[in-house]
Amino acid sequence: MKPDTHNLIRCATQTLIDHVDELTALDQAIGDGDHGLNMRRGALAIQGKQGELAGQSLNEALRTMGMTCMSTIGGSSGPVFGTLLVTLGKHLPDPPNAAGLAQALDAAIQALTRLGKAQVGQKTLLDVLDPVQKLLAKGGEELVKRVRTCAFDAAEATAALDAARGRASFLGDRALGHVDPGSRSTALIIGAICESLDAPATAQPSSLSA
Amino acid sequence: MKPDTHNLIRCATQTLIDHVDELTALDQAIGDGDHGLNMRRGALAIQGKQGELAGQSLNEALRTMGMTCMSTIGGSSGPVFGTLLVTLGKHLPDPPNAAGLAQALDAAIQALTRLGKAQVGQKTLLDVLDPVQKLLAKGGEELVKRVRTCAFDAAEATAALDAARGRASFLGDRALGHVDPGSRSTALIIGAICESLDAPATAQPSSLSA
Amino acid sequence: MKKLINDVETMLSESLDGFAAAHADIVALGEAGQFVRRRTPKPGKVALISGGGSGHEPLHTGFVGHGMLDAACPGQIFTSPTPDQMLAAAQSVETGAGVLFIVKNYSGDMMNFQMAAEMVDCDNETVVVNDDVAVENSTYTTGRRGVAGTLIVEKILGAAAERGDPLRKLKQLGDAVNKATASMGVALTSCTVPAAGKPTFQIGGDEMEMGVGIHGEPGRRRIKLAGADDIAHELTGAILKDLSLKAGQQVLLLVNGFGGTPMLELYLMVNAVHKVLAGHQVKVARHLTGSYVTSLEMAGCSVTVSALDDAQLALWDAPVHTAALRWGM
Amino acid sequence: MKKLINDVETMLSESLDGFAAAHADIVALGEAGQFVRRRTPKPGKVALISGGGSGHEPLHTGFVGHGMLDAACPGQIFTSPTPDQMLAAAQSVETGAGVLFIVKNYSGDMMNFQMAAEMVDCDNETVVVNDDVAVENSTYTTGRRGVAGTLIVEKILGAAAERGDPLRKLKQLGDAVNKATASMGVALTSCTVPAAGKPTFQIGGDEMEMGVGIHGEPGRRRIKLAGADDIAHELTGAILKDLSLKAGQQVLLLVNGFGGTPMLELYLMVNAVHKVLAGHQVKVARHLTGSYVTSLEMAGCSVTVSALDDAQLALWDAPVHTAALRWGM
Ligand SMILES: Nc1ncnc2c1ncn2[C@@H]1O[C@H](COP(=O)(O)OP(=O)(O)O)[C@@H](O)[C@H]1O
Ligand SMILES: Nc1ncnc2c1ncn2[C@@H]1O[C@H](COP(=O)(O)OP(=O)(O)O)[C@@H](O)[C@H]1O
Ligand SMILES: [Mg+2]
Ligand SMILES: [Mg+2]
Ligand SMILES: [Mg+2]
Ligand SMILES: [Mg+2]
Repeated sequence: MKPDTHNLIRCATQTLIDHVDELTALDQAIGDGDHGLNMRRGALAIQGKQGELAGQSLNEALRTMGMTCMSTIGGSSGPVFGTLLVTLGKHLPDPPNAAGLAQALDAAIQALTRLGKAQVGQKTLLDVLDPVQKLLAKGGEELVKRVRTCAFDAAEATAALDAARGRASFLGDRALGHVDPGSRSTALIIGAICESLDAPATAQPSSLSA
Repeated sequence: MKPDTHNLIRCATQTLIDHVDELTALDQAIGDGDHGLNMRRGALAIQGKQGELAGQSLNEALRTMGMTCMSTIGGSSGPVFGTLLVTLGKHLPDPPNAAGLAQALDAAIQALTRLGKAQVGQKTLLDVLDPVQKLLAKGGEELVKRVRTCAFDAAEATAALDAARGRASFLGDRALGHVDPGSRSTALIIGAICESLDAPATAQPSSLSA
Repeated sequence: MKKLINDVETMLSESLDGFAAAHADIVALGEAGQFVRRRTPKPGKVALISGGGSGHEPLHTGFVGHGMLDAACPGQIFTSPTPDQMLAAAQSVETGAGVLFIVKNYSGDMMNFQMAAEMVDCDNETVVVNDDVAVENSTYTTGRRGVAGTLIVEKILGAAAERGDPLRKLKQLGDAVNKATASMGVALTSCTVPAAGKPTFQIGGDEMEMGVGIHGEPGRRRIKLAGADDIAHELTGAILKDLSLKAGQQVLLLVNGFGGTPMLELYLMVNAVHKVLAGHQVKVARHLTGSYVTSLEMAGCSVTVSALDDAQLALWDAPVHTAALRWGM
Repeated sequence: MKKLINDVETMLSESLDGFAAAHADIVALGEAGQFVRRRTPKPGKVALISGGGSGHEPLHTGFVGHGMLDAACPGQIFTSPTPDQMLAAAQSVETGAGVLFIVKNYSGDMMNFQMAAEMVDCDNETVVVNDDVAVENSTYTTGRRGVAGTLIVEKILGAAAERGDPLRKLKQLGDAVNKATASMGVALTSCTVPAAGKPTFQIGGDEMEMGVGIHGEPGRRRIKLAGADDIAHELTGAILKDLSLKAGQQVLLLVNGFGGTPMLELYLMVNAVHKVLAGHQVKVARHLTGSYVTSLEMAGCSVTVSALDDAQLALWDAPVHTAALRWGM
């Protein structure tokens, strides 16, 4: 695994740890309040495996991280983020590119739909993964920047999904305005990845593996 | 039973009912918070027996009221006020006078000491009954007025007993300043009796039995 | 947050250690606290394995023992356990007759147990409990939630497994009992997830959450605090509507506390529910009253009605010896 | 005040009705709810009668049945029952072998039971329970208070009465068990007496009441909220000091919730107390964990240690069938 991938993992996990209170609050609003802690537990478990990950290929590393999520997180997030990572690990070309990522994400979305029986539009992280996948499939200029914006916007947009139909529809007005916690986590991860991809590649590897 | 005795009972019970919140608060401060409700329950039970009481002599009526306290109040107040009334009923001359009341109260204090094993100075209603008994034994001018004042003052003075030795000594500073609930009840009863004894005897019986 | 704890990170394992110590005669703790299992498995019997997020004690660990569960997997507070835990539990208690998983219908539990079921290398079935009639879909389920009725499903399946019923028969029985069971709850106060440190929801001093979930998830609606009779009316009414019982039907009534409600109030609710049931000519053949399926220290209760036939009632009555339910032995 | 009630005036009788309905197989309610009695008295057996203020459920009504109490007299919330109630109960369950009254050491209970004892016209004795080591004298006792240890005295006496022990022998046994039993509790929140409508005491979000009584009466001191280990240390330390146990002594450990504390925390306390006891080479031979002697919905717990000999342990283990304690049958 390359040092910049190493850094990318550190950034993506660290952002979840840093946002634990926000994610908790989101899940308290419409759920059971454990999402922040779940994501932090998974993130810490992955960070604890950085030694092992360093010796693996990108695909192997994704699989390891997915299995780590499944065996340490529990809840919905464990199987969901676990399946996401494992499926990406299976389908991503190495080295990765936008088209390959789009294809792998498409496979992951299908795996998640089979696993959790949720559809796009039902206020889950699928509502972030789906538009991001479509954007990647189209490709174009400044893709990293646009993916980042798309992810955050899509997460925000889940707030409006309550009032419509879907798994949270019974909440009606009461859930209106509340962002789906898993969507927010997904946006944070994607955002962190995009930022570290956009960062000047000149940074010293030693400073990336803190 | 004479109509003015009837009125006296009504006033003494009503004042307890009217002070239920204050008595509750006193018992919450250093006890278990039920004293107000206990006294109200007993007072209501006695008021419910006014028909029966009307046909009884003063001594019989005191006994009836005492038995009513014992069988309806429970807690410490039930046996304590029950024994007080029953003993007074046994010893009071009919018609009553100050010296006779002093003797009867002395008997009651002794009965209470046997029953509850508390001594004067240990922050119970004995700390009101004792000075009142002594005042009555001495007799003199304006006795009713002085008894009333004595009862209220003695109840207030139980607040200071905490810091000294006695059954509540373990509370130390924390109970300092808190009046003993049973002492306050006793003062309220004595006060109501004194006031109705001092009231013009011209009031219509019909207006007394509301 | 006021709790009897040392550290939110270790609270679950400390509590499991205390549980295992207190009930060492009936249970043993799996490695790293992954599961609680029956001290001595019964060879040739279908292994019943349940589990779910912690914070609902005594569910499920308190129901491990003779005549009920063979193992229970405790997740983090309000978080489904992981497939690893279920696999380790199955390995520990399966004796050749297969495994029956009993799962409450939450997305997290469903997905984790589903993964375990795919990975486990012995014959297995899954009974899904979804007895909560409060809401058709909730934030974290597809379809109805599984709540206090889980206890009834676990007890009856436990008795049937104990007498030797085979896997498919147990699966059928579990589905039937689940179908005959309906629940609904009300919360007066919120619970506080220890690691979150503050209440899961805000609720006014004169409000209650009607139809609340056992994680403090929202229910049907937030309304003004009502009297026990009115509450019993709404809860029982919704249940009866769902079960559409015939007059004369015999039922098991479970009045369940959420953790912060004293027995005095639970028995008062029993009385209130009785009046409603009597009005519908429903006969309460069996009672269970207590805090069995809880939401940490939440105040409130749920009512569960289970329309059992005579054979199922006999299984309910069969001896059971667990930390939280014990009779006949 | 948030409670599942209709009306503070009727709450007690409604709750008793629910209790009697839920446990109709083992208990019957005396006229006007004056007492709860064992459904079928056992002729020739000493009748055990206890009672006290309500609000501590399942104490005492939950302990009526085979192998424990013959009758329990529920007073108003936190208020001793009246002598009338005890007399009516004695009349109902006494079968010729006399009556043993089991009384918690509070002035009110002592006086009311004393009056009943003087008025009852059969042979009788009284065992006074005063296991609370928190304070030597409290506002409403002379000497130590009777708290959760009452359960242990009632259970062991119940078993001895069931096998036919005569009155004086039971009196001796009761006094011995009481002497061997010590308790202390801590409150994190206050309870609210329904008719009073507001909390009995005010307590800061970061405070606890160390040595609290089971009516929310003040204890040793108000201190900063501490961790479970520190709490266990203080509670168990005071108990061990009082009992002055020898190394190797076997004990029964009761970790008792006050009504608003979930099992998760109680088992965590079991674990914490275990560590302290192990440090003193005290061996926990039996466990009981749960909310058995409560203070309405107060959060907190008490620890009780009872240094029982083998014969007393055998009586603890003897079959019991009551609403709240059941084993061996
Ligand atoms: N069936 C599902 N399919 C896809 N994602 C889901 C599903 N159920 C839940 N999620 C995601 O998981 C998040 C909740 O995760 P978390 O709170 O950690 O677990 P739980 O819901 O078990 O408490 C939701 O915000 C949502 O984005
Ligand atoms: N042993 C006793 N002797 C005399 N009076 C007592 C005794 N114990 C308590 N009292 C009185 O009873 C009052 C408390 O009554 P109450 O609160 O109704 O009963 P309880 O103490 O059982 O809750 C005290 O304030 C005190 O004046
Ligand atoms: Mg969640
Ligand atoms: Mg009181
Ligand atoms: Mg969860
Ligand atoms: Mg009292």
